[in-house]
Amino acid sequence: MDAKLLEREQLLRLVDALIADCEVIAPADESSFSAVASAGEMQLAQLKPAKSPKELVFPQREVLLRYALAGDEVALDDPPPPAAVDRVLIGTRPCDAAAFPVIDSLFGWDDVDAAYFERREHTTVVSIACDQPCETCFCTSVGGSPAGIEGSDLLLTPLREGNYHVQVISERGRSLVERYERFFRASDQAHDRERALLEDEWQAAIERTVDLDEIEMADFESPVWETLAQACVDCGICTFLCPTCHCFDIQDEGDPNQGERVRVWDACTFYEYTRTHAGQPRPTHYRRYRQRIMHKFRYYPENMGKVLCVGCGRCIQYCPVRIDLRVVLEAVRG
Amino acid sequence: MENIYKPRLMTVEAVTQETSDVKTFRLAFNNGDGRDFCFEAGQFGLFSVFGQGEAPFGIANSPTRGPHIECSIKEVGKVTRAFHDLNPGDTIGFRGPYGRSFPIEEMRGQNLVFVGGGIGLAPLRSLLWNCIDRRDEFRDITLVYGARSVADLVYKPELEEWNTMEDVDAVLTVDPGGEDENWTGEVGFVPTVLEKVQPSPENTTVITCGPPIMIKFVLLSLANMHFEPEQIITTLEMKMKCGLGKCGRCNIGPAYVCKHGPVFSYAELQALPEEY
Amino acid sequence: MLSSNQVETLSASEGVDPSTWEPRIFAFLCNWCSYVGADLAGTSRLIYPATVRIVRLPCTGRVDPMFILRSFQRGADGVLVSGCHPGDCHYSKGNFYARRRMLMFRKLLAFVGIDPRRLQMSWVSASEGSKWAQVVTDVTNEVKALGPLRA
Amino acid sequence: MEAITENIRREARRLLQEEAVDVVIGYQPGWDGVQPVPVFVDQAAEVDKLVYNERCTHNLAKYLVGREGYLTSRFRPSDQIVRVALVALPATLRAIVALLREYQFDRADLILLGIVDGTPVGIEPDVEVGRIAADTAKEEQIRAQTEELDGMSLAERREWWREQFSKCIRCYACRQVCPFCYCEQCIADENQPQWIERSPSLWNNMGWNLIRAYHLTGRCSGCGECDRVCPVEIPLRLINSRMLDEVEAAFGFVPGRDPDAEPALAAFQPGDTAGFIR
Repeated sequence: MDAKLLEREQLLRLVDALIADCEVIAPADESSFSAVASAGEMQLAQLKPAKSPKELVFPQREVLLRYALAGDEVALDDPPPPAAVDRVLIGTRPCDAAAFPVIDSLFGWDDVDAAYFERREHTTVVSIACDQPCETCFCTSVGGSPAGIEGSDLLLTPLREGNYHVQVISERGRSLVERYERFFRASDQAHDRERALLEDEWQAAIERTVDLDEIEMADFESPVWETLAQACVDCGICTFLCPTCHCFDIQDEGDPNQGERVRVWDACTFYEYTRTHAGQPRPTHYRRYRQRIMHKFRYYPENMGKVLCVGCGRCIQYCPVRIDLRVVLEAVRG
Repeated sequence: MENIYKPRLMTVEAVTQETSDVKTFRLAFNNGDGRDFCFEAGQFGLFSVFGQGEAPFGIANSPTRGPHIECSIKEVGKVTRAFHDLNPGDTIGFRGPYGRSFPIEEMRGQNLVFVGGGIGLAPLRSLLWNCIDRRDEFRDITLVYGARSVADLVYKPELEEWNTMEDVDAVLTVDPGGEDENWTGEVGFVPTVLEKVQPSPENTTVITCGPPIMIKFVLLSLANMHFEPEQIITTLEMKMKCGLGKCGRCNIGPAYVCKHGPVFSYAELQALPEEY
Repeated sequence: MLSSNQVETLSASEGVDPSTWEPRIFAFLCNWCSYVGADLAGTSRLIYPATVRIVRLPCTGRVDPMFILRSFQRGADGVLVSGCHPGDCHYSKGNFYARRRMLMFRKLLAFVGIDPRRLQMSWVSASEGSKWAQVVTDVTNEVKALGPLRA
Repeated sequence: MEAITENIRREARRLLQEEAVDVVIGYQPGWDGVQPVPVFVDQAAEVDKLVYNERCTHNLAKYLVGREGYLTSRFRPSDQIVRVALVALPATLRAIVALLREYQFDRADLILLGIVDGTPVGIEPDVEVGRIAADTAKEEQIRAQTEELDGMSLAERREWWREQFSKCIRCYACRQVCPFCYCEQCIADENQPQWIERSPSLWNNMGWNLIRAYHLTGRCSGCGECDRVCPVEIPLRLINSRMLDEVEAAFGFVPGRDPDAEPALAAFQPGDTAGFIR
């Protein structure tokens, strides 16, 4: 994998150059990623906004189709395809970037979700390595790393003297570096070694780890679930902020004559999620919380071969009652 | 790439009122859209009334009696009520067929026992007519079907037809108190009547579908009659939204009911957590 | 009618031709008094702006602020709730509850920047056909001055 | 703070040992050892988990009500009475007064380990485990922000709130942490008719946030949890505290202050004036 070097000020100039050519999305405030009009608007020091970048490829509201009723004739037409314009997502952390390939396998499982992959193909992910992982991070426990390359097209690792070591990971990354050649300098052995040393150092900085071989089906019966999830208030924070949670609901919106069929995010922690007229298979909140954990660490690996979690820690940081996923995983496997 | 959530348009050809809250809809594809359409008994589809939403229903007719589609819908909620307001000529949407069908090939050469309850007869009806149209490939066919009352029995004309067929042994029942003066069938809950019929587990497959409470006791009766879990096939009713394994709703244990089901053997169900 | 400068401010900000633009007003009328009063206005051939879409409810006590929010979302520029005078309510206290609810809901709308004058209330008895016509005229003028809500 | 923690532990140990209660609901240190987490202690030996610090703000009354509430749970046989002891902050006490007035449970099922701050509240805790200073700083901050909003023109205020409500991701955390949101099925979850569509468009979000604020008018006890847990930091507390002031100004009613007073919007006076009715 060839590497480059990018000086600190050059990064800001590179971003301004990118903005001239295409849409650039970066952490804008503590809450979300959004398009920036100039490099100055980027909050790169911001470790992770509350909302993960998943909404760029899997928006919270997406029109699946439009319907119009004329008499008893019904006209269906597809929504306009998502903007086929290229865009650059810059400033994601390796854990958020690693989430994309994890959910790619679901959206491509047998039936391919066209709009999702349309957006994925037009998004270049330029991540920045985590030089100070926070208390709730546990990416190393799920096979990730503060300087992991999974899911990124380019990875910028901040070196000691302030420049960035740039790893070119994918074809999209290479074409970006070639197109904006003027901002980059060649890297050398010393920088490559420094990057590797820094990565080990940051990995060690994450003391709180969970040894995570998948949860066994037997753990489903563990009595610990009820006490662990007792405080859970069934809200949608841990699922909506999670970069890998992808459950959704399909609803028709509009009046009977014309409207849209939309896909909206949904959460397995909501009571209505599996409720039908015939019954509610998960009536109490510990059962719903258990489903969320079993799905991430047992069922998804069994179907997709990947753990449905990148260890970003948002579900721990933003949970209204501070339920800690790491404590749950350790307690369940006892 | 094709929009996997876009339904085909279908027109309501006929609506039959089966019971006070169950209607059967006969649907035909619009403008010849159904030429390449084929399905297998046990599969389901997402039926939609535009403006109200989508809901999953089993396809109730046999593939041998296509290419139209029939489905029986009980009025319980928003989409089902919208269906019950439809009249012949109205347009609906259909996505599918989805899911794994009944293992009809493995059933060849076996005795078949259909055990249905209430509207649970709909998916069984698809397989039953399918087997009747390939009658020589199966040994004895028995149907044990019951409902709360005579008025709650669905597909009454076909029940008569099956009753008169000599190569189908149909045993109809209504729950105690559900009979009326000219009811000639059995009176009793489906599991008890099943024990009276006492099918032998020798080279036999049981296909059952109905309310969860009925399934529970039917499984007990079958166990008393030494049926192995692999011999019992059922189809699950679970909330589904996409039918394509994406929306996560129908996930129980490692299985996605819309992809790995809705047809499961009881042995497969025993491996899943009790969440259905 | 509107003073000239109201018209300019209206069209300048809202991009609407004030002379032809008519506000859409959803009216929730109680079945026993105001609905009958409105009917009387009709049978008495009284002229009043045709800006009102009437929804008949058993009582103003049945008016749920959710109806009002939904009306604004579905294109209403103003909502009028009209029912029996205090003491005349067929269910004896529906209008008393409604009075408090609408008072509080207007405060909530005002706080989040929706002009409270878009939610109006009136007491119109079954015999006050002319008052109904007057109420609709006044409400129409007042909402027209506010311009479209543009939900 | 340590004295309060000791009091709570002593009372909890006594109540559990005497089997006067089945569970003590309180706070325990969370994953960072500071930010607390609600805890449900049912063994006398585990009372040392209980702790109190100024970051304990959860309104624990929420765990008494609703579908799985300790005192109203649908999943517990009705003949099985559960006696609960609750660590109750001033806002929690006010909430309990309002919930009693809404007949959610009986005072007898509840033992209140009260932490009071001198503001009048219409209930006597069974045991006063602590006295803290009223949180004037927070009140001041809210008053300042509300005044700033009042200073804006209507159009500016509309723009300001439209920007806030467009951030809402409809995770319903504000609803789920609130002791007053105990409805069997929330209006936001109904689909016949679908009053509030599920997608997070501006007007759907406004529909949700405004109907919630309205449903809390004259009930909200001002604990501020909805504001604290909102992941996109919508200042919900501003709306609730403004509606508290409006209700007090119009009807002289303050939720939680007088156990016998009827909730503002569940009662009326024939002589009420409204000033805007034609």
